[in-house]
Amino acid sequence: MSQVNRIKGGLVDRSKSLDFTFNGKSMTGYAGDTLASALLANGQVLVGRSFKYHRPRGILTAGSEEPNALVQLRSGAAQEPNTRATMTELFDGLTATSQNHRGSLEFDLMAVTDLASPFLAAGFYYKTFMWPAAFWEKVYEPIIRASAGLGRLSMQDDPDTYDKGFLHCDLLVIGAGPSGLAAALAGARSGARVILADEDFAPGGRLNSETLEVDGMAGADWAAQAVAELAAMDNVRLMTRTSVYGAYDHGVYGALERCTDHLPGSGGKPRQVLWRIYSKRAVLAAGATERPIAFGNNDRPGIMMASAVRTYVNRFGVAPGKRVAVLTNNDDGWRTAQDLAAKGVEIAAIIDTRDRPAVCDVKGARHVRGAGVVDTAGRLALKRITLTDGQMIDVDCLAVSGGWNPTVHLTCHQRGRPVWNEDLSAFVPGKDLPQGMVVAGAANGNLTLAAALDEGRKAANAQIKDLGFTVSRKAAPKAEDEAYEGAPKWHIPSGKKRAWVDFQNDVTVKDVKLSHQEGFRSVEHLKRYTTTGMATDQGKTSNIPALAIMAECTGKTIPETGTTIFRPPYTPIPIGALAGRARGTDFRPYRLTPSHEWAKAHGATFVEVGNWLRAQWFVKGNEKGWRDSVDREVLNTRQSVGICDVTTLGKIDIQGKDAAEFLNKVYANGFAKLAVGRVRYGIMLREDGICYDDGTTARMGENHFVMTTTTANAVLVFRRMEFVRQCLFPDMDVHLISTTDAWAQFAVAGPNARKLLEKIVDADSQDMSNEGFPFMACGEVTVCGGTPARLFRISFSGELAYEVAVPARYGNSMMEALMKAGEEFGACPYGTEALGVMRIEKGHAAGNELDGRTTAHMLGMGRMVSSKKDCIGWTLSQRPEMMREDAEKLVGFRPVDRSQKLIAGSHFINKGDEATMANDQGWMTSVAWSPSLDHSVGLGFIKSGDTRMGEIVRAVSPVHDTEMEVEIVSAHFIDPEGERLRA
Amino acid sequence: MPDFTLTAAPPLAGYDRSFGDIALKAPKDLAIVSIALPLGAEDAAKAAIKTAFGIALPEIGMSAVAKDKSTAIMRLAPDQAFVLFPSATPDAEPQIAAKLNGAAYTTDQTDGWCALEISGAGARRALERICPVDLHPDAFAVNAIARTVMEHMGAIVARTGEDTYLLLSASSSAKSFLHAVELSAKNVS
Amino acid sequence: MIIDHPLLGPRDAAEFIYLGDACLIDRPDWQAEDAADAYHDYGYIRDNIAGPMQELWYHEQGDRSWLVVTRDTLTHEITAVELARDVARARGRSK
Amino acid sequence: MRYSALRILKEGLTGNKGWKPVWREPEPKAEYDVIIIGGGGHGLATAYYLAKEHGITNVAVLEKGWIGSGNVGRNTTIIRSNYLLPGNEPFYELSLKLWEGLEQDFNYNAMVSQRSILNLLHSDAQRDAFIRRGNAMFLAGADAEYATADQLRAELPFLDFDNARFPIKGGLFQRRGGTVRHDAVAWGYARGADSRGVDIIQNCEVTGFDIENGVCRGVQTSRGPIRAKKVAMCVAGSSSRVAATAGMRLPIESHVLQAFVTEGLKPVLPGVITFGAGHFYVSQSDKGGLVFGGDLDGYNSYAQRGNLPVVEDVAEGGMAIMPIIGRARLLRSWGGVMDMSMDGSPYIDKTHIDGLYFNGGWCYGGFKATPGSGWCYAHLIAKDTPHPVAAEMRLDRFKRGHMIDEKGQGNQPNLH
Repeated sequence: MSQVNRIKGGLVDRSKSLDFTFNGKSMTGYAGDTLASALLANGQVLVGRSFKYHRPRGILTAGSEEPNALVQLRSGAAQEPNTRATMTELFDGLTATSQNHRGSLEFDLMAVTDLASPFLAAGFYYKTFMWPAAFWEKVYEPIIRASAGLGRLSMQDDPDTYDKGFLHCDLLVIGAGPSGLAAALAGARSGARVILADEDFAPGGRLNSETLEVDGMAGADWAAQAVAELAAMDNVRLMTRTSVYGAYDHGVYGALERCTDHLPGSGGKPRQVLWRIYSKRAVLAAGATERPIAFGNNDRPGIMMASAVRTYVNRFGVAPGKRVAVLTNNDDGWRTAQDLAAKGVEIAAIIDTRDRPAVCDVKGARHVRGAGVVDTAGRLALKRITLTDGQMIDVDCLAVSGGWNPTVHLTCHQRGRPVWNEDLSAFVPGKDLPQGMVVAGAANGNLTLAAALDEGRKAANAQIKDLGFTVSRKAAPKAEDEAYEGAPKWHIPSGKKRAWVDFQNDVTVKDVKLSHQEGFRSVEHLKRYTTTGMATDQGKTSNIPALAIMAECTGKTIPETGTTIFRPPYTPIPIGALAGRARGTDFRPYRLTPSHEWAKAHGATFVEVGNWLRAQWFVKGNEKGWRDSVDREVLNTRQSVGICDVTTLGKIDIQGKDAAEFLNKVYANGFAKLAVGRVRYGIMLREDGICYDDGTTARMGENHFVMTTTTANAVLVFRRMEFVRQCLFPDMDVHLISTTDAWAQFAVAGPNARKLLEKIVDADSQDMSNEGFPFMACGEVTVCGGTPARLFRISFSGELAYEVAVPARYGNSMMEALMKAGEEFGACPYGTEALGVMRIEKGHAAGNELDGRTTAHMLGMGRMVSSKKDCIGWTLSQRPEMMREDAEKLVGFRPVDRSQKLIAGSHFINKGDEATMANDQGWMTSVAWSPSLDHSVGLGFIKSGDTRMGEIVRAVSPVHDTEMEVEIVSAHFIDPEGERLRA
Repeated sequence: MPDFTLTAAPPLAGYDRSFGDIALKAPKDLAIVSIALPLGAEDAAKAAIKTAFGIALPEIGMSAVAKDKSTAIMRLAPDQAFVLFPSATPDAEPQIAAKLNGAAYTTDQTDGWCALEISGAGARRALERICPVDLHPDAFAVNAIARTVMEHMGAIVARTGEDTYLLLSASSSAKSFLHAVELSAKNVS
Repeated sequence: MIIDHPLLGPRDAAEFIYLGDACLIDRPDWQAEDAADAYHDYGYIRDNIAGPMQELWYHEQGDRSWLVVTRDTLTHEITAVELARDVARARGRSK
Repeated sequence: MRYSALRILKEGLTGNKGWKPVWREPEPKAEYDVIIIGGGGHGLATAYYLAKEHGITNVAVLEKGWIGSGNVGRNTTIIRSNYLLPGNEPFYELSLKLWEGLEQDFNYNAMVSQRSILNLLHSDAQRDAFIRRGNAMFLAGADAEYATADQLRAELPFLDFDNARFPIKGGLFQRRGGTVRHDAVAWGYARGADSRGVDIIQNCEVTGFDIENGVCRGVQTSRGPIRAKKVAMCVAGSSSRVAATAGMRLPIESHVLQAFVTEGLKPVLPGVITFGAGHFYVSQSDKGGLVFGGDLDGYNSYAQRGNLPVVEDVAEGGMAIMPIIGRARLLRSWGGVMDMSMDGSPYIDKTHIDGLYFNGGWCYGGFKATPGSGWCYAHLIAKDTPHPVAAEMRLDRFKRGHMIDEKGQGNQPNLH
């Protein structure tokens, strides 16, 4: 197809032809075209189908407010649904397809819904589809869902990458139309750091679409000159293809820069960048949006906004029709007629709803005063219009101007309410603007060029003056103030014909009236009941007309009827862009243990523990399943020695004259009297008396402690201790710093642990005998010939065990050294799984037990909570229901039939009771196969558990449809007297 | 001669790459020791710092660099500063403790951090992608520092030259941090 | 949101962790007669002010200061930012 | 007026002229048996069940703005009863059962769609906790189904199974969970209550309580005083502000929760899916938009709008589990003010003032509770004893030390 509608002029580059396809048809356009202008140039008037009635639709606008011309852009994984043709910059090889039809675009089978429209009025679905009840999910809903929706996701992973960034400026100017350019020039000339952002690829706004002059030159030329001046200044960042989509608190704006959407491919660079712009001040110069007028069958392809028609003619050199009529309620519509006539397009008629003389002469055009359009004809494209008096005019394009709405969206993002301006018949920004924002130009209701230029400059000057900059004295650009006058006309009574208010969601004047009739009269009820304004254009063209029609129904004024406000984003933003780089394995950073490389080389399977990757087990030889490896690691450790990287436990260095007293506050049990060179186990309560963490703290010196926390709570404990230090006891001399990553720490456990470490720890640095370094001792030592290290004699496994820490840079090497030293004992590395098995065998509580609801009383540690000192959580831990005799207590469980495997998450039910919530006795927290005992062992909480040793109860797991009998036993399955760890 | 010897393997050791006008490099043997000022004895601690390093403890958000450039002190919080200096041996903390002679609390932080120097005309353009702090020369002078968060990782950024920045982040996530900085450099070059 | 840190200047609130009403500084005396009631109110009852509220923020990705921020819960406008340590001392907290 | 397909046919053929207002617009009377403050989902449901189940019809629902303008009109429409604790699970299961029969009960299609809800899990500890929860659901008469990663891969192949930072290791389904057209719930209850004689009074703000000798006798409103034998607060989001006018301080903080919807898309998701290692949950509306949300903004606020970091956090969670949605565009975001209670569970209770009742603290889970809350609150108001399934939702539970803390986060509301 040739470019049948291409006319001369415009800002496109005719030397660069671009090939593209629409629904498989090959077409050609020029650099500087949008997909919409190129489609129009090629005579493609029909571009899509509406949401509900599948009505044929054409291009309505030339901007981001477009409700109709939504296409599937590109193909394969890069397919992008609901893409506005009006905002899509044409590139060579572009492919687009229309959406939301079954069969071809021209013969959409779903268009039968249009015939049934009398039965599909607003809210019809609330009144039916209820019988039989089971049919909703199975029958009605699938049909509704398949016909609803618009475009289609590819269902493949998004092939592109996205990035984010942070920008800072003194002045953010949103919109590079006349007022925005004037504002940016003023700001930039004063020396302020300015960001100028515009969603279009060509800055200039309406200047590119109009024939008005600035400073004696064509508006577009003046814009290009202004842009050139700005681009040359290093205090200015000019951002085209950038939509400022949200105004957030304290001058933070969200902006989306489309970096490669105008190119055939992204070339490995981020497709889009999501910017957070931190502005001291902002000028909103977002312009205005023309609004339609509702009349009979006003949705046919070929019926367009008058300003858009002007844009296509002036900017793109495309005539949307051969014979055009204009329907307007204001002076601006006449400009369309004038501009088209100047380009040689035939103007059949200018229908002004106002009964007034012609605004200007338009060659050959008939002026119809005080009239309107009541019907249109043409199945897939406009052929004819019918006027109020019944006369019919053959046209292929109708340009409609219902006046202008200032683009106030960003002024509402912090729930600011626009106010009604009677002169403009439009909402203009109210007083409650986001902090630091002023509005200029058309966005502020100043719809004429000279006023916009002037206000842009003044607004910027006022803003930067406030920031302490000296305002540039350069004069304002000069332009004529064109006439603008209008009289509101929201809809033209059109008998029984449907008149569209919301084009995409198929909401008509009748639907608004029905909404009123059924009591949905608040503007919010109107929106929700009819779905007006809920489409992808967020009501940019439909909200105000709908509100006006509701006002007519209620007999109230528009502001009395309500105000609609807008929420972010201004235009839709891809989820991929909002996520930025955070996807796949880059979702969150990885923390690696110091011996990660060693583990990788020695058969480790890794597991995510928070952000850490830890070795879960090490496969050796022909081990088939993880259980083989874990059983071996446990037995090897219990029989000889095992080594585990425990670096992930939080480590906090605590120093100060009041450090001991501080620990007394944060731990439930006493620490003040802990001797230097000794370690103590402690439990921490939240202020509400619940246990939230446990660990050991070593006293390295009089004023120096080293605390360990659980891996999961390291950050939280630090934060809470800082709270205690700064907010509760601000005069304590105590200082905290994390050393989690600084030290590589290894547990060396098992009967041969001492022998192994004697080979590692330098003999002259520590007496390693049981007397010289007993259970719960700690000290600074050196290892491997002088490397500084810390040694703790603590045990999680229940074995004779140590933890040895070296500076993290030596961690990998230390693992090698420990393994080498342990070779003669058959030392093995063990992972988190064996660690877990051994702690369950030993009856130590861990994360599954400390789930944020556990009291010390439940853990059997009630007596550890000292009542002799003020510690966080003591008072509230004493509340009656937390001290109940029959509270769930932590005990051990083993299956009566030893061959059975316990299930974590089972609930306990007394024998003979029904398995109901009322009979629930408790739950199994952790289970493991104990290779030491050769049967399954479990820990769990059960009511009065400490007094029920030996009792048999049922462990039920209806999720698995199973239950088994279990015996309540001590939680200490291994070495209950603790002889091994003191050996 | 001991039976076993340990070799140091800091996470980014030897890293050195360029992306267009951006150079990334992991500094060698950078030791870091934190200093905490004892409550009520801050003045004595400050005096001891002055004596020990020949430079005064800077204001929060700034670093002070010794005349011979060997030592820098970053003031991170009212009662906390980092001393950065070259040292290959794992005795950074005792070195500093000895100099301060008990006037402040010291903790070795060398192994807790990974360091990456980013420099070149495009350095700031790359950091714009991950660093929320305003690094414009008017807002972030040479020797300014800020502790912040980049791509979910805590980080310290210090402006050490006209277009040179030293970045510090946790050593356990060094690889992810490097990936974040590298990707920023790639994306803007 | 931007919190104008008294020592560091304006920083994105994303660097901070929020705790809640600054009344959490006023931890009751554990040995007082009415300690049980006082701790109940301290732990669980909130004014939940609709308007300017003093609240605790922790600069976790920064200098680790706890701050008392006066912020309007209706508009999010911030009118004062102080070091919590100073506020705590002013409210009589010590060791 | 009874709604039916036949009626639609009739009206369609006669220009839809016969449809009547869904509720009347009465002037307030001088006195009622019961005043319900708050015309949200819970308040309207309470009025409906007071009338229908207890025969108490001399009831007024006073609404400051338009009915359904609170959180019933701004949520992510999910229904489920997958709770853990005895204080919660039986209540939510009652609520889910009420959802199942709701549309036939009030003759309004609220599009209750039991499309299932799936909670993904990513660690062994999470699996243990989910099994415990699933079993608790069974003990309370609800349904739960554990699915392995392989089963999930077969059912939901578009999830990221191969390149995830936190691999999907399984999930817990509640097949009876799903979504409901949220606004329609308010309208359906309003219609049902109105038709039974309840006065629904919009644009009527309660400004104070008439409390005489410790007994509540009525309220002051923007449309004058109204007397009542019983006054029931039901204003989640504004609870502290309204209760303050009765001199009460509550265990509640107000926080903002944002929610998001994309442009309309052809069917993508079968049911509700929740990420277990980040903040993201999503479903698809009948109109085709992906409706999703995540965590609270995190600070006290009454502002009904959110900030950027949470938007990004939620999108990150989405891309982490389903990178097919990268090119779906976020169309609209909104923020609701949540009554965040101190343990994450709600309150349905009498107050220390005779004749004054309290319902609130629903955190971000109030929508699914709407029928159950109305049912139990009506029971409490009518009989002055708590309904058995809501017996633990008391205001004094913190004094006693009997918290209902599903998340185990303690007395910090923004963590629940």
